[in-house]
Amino acid sequence: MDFALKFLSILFVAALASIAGCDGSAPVEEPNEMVLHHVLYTKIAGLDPANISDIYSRIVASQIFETLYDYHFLKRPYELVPLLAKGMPQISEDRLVYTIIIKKGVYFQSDACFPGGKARELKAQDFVYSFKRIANIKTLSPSWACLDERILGLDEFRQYTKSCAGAEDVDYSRRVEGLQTPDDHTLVIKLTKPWPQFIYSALADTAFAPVAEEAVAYYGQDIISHPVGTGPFRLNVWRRGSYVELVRNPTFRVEPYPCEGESGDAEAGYLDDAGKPIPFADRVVWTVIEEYQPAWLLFLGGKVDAGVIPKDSFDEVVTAGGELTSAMKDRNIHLKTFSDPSTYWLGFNMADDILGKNKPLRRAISCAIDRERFIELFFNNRHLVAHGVIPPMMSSYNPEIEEKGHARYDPQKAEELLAEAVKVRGGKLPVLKIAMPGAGTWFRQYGQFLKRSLNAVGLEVEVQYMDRPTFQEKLRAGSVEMFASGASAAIPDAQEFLSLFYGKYRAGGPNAFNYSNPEFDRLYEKAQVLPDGPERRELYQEMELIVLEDCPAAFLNHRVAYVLRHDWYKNYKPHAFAFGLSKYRRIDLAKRAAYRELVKKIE
Amino acid sequence: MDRITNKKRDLKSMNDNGTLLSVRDLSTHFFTEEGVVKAVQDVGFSIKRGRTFALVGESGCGKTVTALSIMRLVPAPQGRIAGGEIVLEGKNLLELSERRMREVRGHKIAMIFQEHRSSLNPVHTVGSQIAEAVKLHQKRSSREAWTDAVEMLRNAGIADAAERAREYPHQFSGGMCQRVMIAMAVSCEPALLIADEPTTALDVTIQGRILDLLDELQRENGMSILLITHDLGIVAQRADDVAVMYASRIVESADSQRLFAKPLHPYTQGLWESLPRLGFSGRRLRTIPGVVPEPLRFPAGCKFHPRCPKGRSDRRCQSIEPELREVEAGRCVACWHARGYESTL
Amino acid sequence: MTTYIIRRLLYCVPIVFGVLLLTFVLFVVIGGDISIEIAGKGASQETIDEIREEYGLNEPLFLGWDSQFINHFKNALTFDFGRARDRELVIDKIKRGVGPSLALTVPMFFAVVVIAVSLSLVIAFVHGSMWDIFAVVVCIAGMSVPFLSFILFGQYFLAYKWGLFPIFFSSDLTMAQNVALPVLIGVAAGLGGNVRFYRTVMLDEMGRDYVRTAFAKGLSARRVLFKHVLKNALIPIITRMAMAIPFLFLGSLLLERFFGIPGLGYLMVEAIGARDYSVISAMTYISAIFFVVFNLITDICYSLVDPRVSLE
Amino acid sequence: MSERKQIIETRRPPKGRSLWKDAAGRLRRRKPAMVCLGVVIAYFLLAGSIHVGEFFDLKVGPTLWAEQVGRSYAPPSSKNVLGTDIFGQSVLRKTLYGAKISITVALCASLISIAIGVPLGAVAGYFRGFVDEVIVWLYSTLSSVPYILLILAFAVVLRDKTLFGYKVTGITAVYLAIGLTSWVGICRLVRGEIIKHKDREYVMAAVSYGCSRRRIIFRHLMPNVLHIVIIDFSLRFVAFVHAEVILSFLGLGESDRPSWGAMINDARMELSRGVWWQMAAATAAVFFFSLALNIFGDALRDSLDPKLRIQ
Repeated sequence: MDFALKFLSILFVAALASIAGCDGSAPVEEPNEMVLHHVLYTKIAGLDPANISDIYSRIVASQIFETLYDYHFLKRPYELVPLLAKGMPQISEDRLVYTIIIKKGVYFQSDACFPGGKARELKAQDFVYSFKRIANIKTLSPSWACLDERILGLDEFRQYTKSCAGAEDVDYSRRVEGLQTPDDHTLVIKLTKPWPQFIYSALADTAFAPVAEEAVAYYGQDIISHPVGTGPFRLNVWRRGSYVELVRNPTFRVEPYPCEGESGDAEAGYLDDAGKPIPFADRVVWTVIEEYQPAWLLFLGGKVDAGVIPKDSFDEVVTAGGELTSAMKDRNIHLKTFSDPSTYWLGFNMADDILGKNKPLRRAISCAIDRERFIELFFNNRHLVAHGVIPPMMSSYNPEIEEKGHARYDPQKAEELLAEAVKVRGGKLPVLKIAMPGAGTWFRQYGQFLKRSLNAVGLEVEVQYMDRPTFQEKLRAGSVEMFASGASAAIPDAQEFLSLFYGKYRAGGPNAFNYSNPEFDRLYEKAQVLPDGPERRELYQEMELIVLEDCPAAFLNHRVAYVLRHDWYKNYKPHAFAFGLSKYRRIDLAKRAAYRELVKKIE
Repeated sequence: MDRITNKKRDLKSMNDNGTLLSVRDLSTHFFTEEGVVKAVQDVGFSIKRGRTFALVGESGCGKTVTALSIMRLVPAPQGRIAGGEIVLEGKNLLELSERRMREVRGHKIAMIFQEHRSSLNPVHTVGSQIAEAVKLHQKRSSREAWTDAVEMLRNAGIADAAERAREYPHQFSGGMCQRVMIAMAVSCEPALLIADEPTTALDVTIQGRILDLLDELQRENGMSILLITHDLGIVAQRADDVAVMYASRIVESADSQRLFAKPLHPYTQGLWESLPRLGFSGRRLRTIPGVVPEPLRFPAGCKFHPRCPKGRSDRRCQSIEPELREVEAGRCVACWHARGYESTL
Repeated sequence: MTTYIIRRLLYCVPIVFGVLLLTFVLFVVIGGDISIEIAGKGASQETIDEIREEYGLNEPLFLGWDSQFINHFKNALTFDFGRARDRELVIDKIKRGVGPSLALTVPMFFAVVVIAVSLSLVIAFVHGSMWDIFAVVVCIAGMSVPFLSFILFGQYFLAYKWGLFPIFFSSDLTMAQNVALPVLIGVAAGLGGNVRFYRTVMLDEMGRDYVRTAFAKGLSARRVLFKHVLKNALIPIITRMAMAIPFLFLGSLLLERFFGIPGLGYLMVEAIGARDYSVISAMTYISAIFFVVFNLITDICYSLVDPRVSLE
Repeated sequence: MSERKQIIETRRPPKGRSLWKDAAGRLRRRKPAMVCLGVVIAYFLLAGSIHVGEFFDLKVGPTLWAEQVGRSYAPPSSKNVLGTDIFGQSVLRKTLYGAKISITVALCASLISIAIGVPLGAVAGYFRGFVDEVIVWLYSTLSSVPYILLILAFAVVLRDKTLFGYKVTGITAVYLAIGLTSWVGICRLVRGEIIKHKDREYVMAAVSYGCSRRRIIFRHLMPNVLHIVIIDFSLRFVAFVHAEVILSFLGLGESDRPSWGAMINDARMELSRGVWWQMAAATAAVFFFSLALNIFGDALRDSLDPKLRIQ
């Protein structure tokens, strides 16, 4: 008995200790400390720029790392301005050689990886190193695809790294023709062919931000959790899966808040802080909350500065007219809506025997889907119907695309087309399969919606739900018939969307449709090297029309984001492409304290 | 045992000074899914101070349930005492509160169970199990109770009692366990000791020793013993009075000498004839034909009639159950064919 | 004693071997190759090949010293599970998850045991009465409600509607606040089955001969229950507890998922969603090791509780 | 042996009356158990009739679950007794249809686990020696991995795999996973029981008149351990129904047709907008089914093997 009791009590004490031991409460917030509170809806994978592939890791990493160029915070349309560079790049006549002067007096954050822990100045060589690191096959960087066959000599470097035993064994001093540093503050990049998106896709992308070679050598594989950048904030705490905290980088240079913006910005208060040194915040905190409902409650409680509206609470927040409800207005909550550069679709595998050879069938499917109903059921009516590939916020958007009638819901026409499709097929249509990249509630309902829509016009389909890895694998192998998918642009250029239909990217590449049209490919190759302008825009629209005609996908919707913020959260202007914006944010501490007081009283 | 009586006569003997315990019309039923099992029906007997009363019968005839009824330990919720009286020293035990009854158990009446090994708690030392009762009833301190317990074990014939008191039941042999049980039972000097088949599972040599021990303790303490057994040899040797049970009723009772000399009930006669006796060598042992009826399928009339040489052909035996009647002084029987049975009415 | 433990440990070797074989067959032979997913959308074939090399997927399955089969065993025995899909060391992930998982499961476990054992004692007291029947019916009813419904209703009413508890794990709160509701739900859901089990144990013990002896001694029902029945019942209770302990480390898949507790259960759910075989395989292996060890500890506990058992 | 046990002993069937008849008689006397049996049979009939209905493509009730009967998220009313879901489908029909999925999964899983567990247990118990050691090793290995982890691991790995030319999808993966992992319990029980029985006289007798070993195992020993299998089956069935719910929640189960697990999973989003009926309907369906199974299983155990629980 006594032994048993003893055994139990030991267990019990261990239990108590384990609870006390992992008491993960956050550090106490001092009254005058300016802390930004954000929510991450998915946990972040890692903070190594070269290995960033998800958006949330990018959000956090962008506060720590800086790129040569960045989007202007306020100006619209989106415009790039120098960040680590001193002025815009000098581009040679043939648009192949970029000469970039790098700012002086930029320092890496102090870190144990530097001799004596003291920060080192940023040099042009760091950029070369970072490019080479992405090219190094042992780094397994997902960003390589972007540089593939773009920079002179870099592909040879990549070939060389294949022969190395490990990432450590790669000799980075190996000369690459296209990446040169005449001096410590000049970077010369030579392209293999003109690449108008270069400055957006590489020079302004966090994945290409300079990383200190010392840090990589020091931390090895653990570099994912030890970011050493030049940015305004540095990593303080990262509890994987639950909490990230950045603190102000004490060695950050003096950077002023922008002094000009688009019209109306001054009235909206976006220029109140013009010229003041940034960042304002002392700390930036992200709490990982993977469910919308609790995040929403945190926002209402004043624990988070800005938030998105959960689907099922939408009616409480926004009226039918798209305005905030009075309950929200009483709380001094502001609503911002902005169009996201994204398009979602039901894709067809053109390499498939049935779908690929049957245009009426594809068109019938497109006609059978009631996009407005879809948006009503799943997005509270707030997304936009996709009439084409290119989202409306892009400069190359074709305002007349709606008239092409791609997105018109017409069950009768669908049935007619189906009858035609049966003729083309030369027999009864088999049961078609739709692949869904998940099996959660959302995907199940989405799949059911598609199934119901197609059943309604007399087309038998089977929805196959699979986990994302399987989905990827099947897409790659081209073994799906239809698939639900979508894309979001990282740069304000529709080229990314169009590249998804480029014939050379078939069979395992980004072109999951396995779509191929010589005319399209010709135009694509032509547009690829053109700088932005009316000529390219026209080409884009022409290509879009070809795609709509061939119908390798039924385009469904473009996302529109509804973001709420509290009154105290200043300088909050949504941006579709830039991520490193925490440095501009400011908190009106008095207002926040007052709100929190108020909430306490209400509850 | 002087009287086994039916209802009317029993009222007279209420104040008999020599009687320690009298049981009247005791019925104990078990309510099972299949129906009501009448394990004990209208059983009555009384036990005199300082004497040994034996309850004899085949397995399943209701002996143990009778004993448990006296202790009021019939397993609830199925088992219930359906009626009757159990009077100990003038108090009806069935009317006592549970709390008062606890004072009777172990203190006034103690019981030794048939399964001596499993009846001891395997996770407590034997000493502590004995001391527990002493502490409770004699209001002793723990230490005194322990000393008493050791003393009791020694009296019960266990060598090295002081050491062995610290051991667990599984370290004892069967006979030893029974000694422990006896020590536990007599530790509070009960007025009545119920011994339920105290020797059944033991070797013959040990059987005798255990029974001698009981005799010895009876002489010392002057307690009465209710001996429950199916072993007629033991009854003949040790019991003063005997009652024979068959299918939940008492069919015959008398003091042991008279009963053994001339059994009246055919069942008793059958039992007697199946018993090997000295001096009668060469005679073939007889057995009773048939089996004990199932409690749920008791035959109508006399329950023994299917096995009875007389009853098998007698209409009355098949239809009307004979009650227990005193056919001569201190001698009761329940059989239509017993001499003098019908004249008692 | 020592020889017994050594013998038992040797006995564990084939089991550990079996578990490793099982994880190998499941995750390497049948599960196959997830390099394409690691490489990400639209990755080139050469990147995929490189990943296959890094994760050792291009080695032969069985033949040779460097085969995946040998490596699987080598790595498991040295507790080197490599890196998960997100490049974090699997072992780090597991270490990180153990704390929150235990913070959830240990209070839950003890609350269930304490409440269930006490309740079953009370029921043993009133055994056979209407109360007993009522309790059994409630227990069976409790067992019949799906665990998911317990969680959903609990989270919806207690946390969302009435605001008594935090809805979701938050770093701002203490661990005790965070796990309060999940523990409550876990206890409510687990009580039915446990009370029923312990009631059977108690009643089994109550039906034994020594209990009758104890009653015959004149002991009160309370004393019989606590002194005699409970100590004997402790043997099956301890068995059940010891069997449950290795699972405590795993946390609770559903509770952790719903309340965002960053424990091993959550890790498991994530790994399933991402087909992260290295994590699932490591968890399977580690939990099996725990199980085997606790089996041994259970046997030793027996000898402490039950004087009849000796370890020779 | 105490008197009480004697009483129970005497209730045991006399020779000539079979164990099964006796158990059935005992069961029939238990009113609640019979009610529960009725409920269980009703569920099975429902599931069976849906199978039949789908096979013959009959358009009745649950097979028409996909039909739109009202607006999105209509609360329960006289027209739609249990309200509608996001697509305006009848929740009642979906709930009824869910019985098919649950019972199919539980039944297939049970059959698989019995098909593996019983022969292995019998062989191990009868032959002992090396065969026994291998089988014991096999199930010790499986049982040393936490059950839920094992099921999940199997379900994840088997999903979307082609095994022996057969493609494992949706619920097939679920019942394969459950079946392949849960034979351990029944195997252990059967083995123990066979070991107990194999030295009994009737087996000796069979051996003495030259029965083959197969005949001894299957004709002589199996009938005597069959009740154990039945009891185990009835109690395990409940666990399988609950396992299906959890696997569906984790996205490893049936996703294209309504199942109780999927319905409960959907409900977590809907609850916050006040849509409780889908959740309540699915919960109630699982609740009544497993309540009936539990009570009936208990009664079955008591009547088939009263020794298992003496009170």
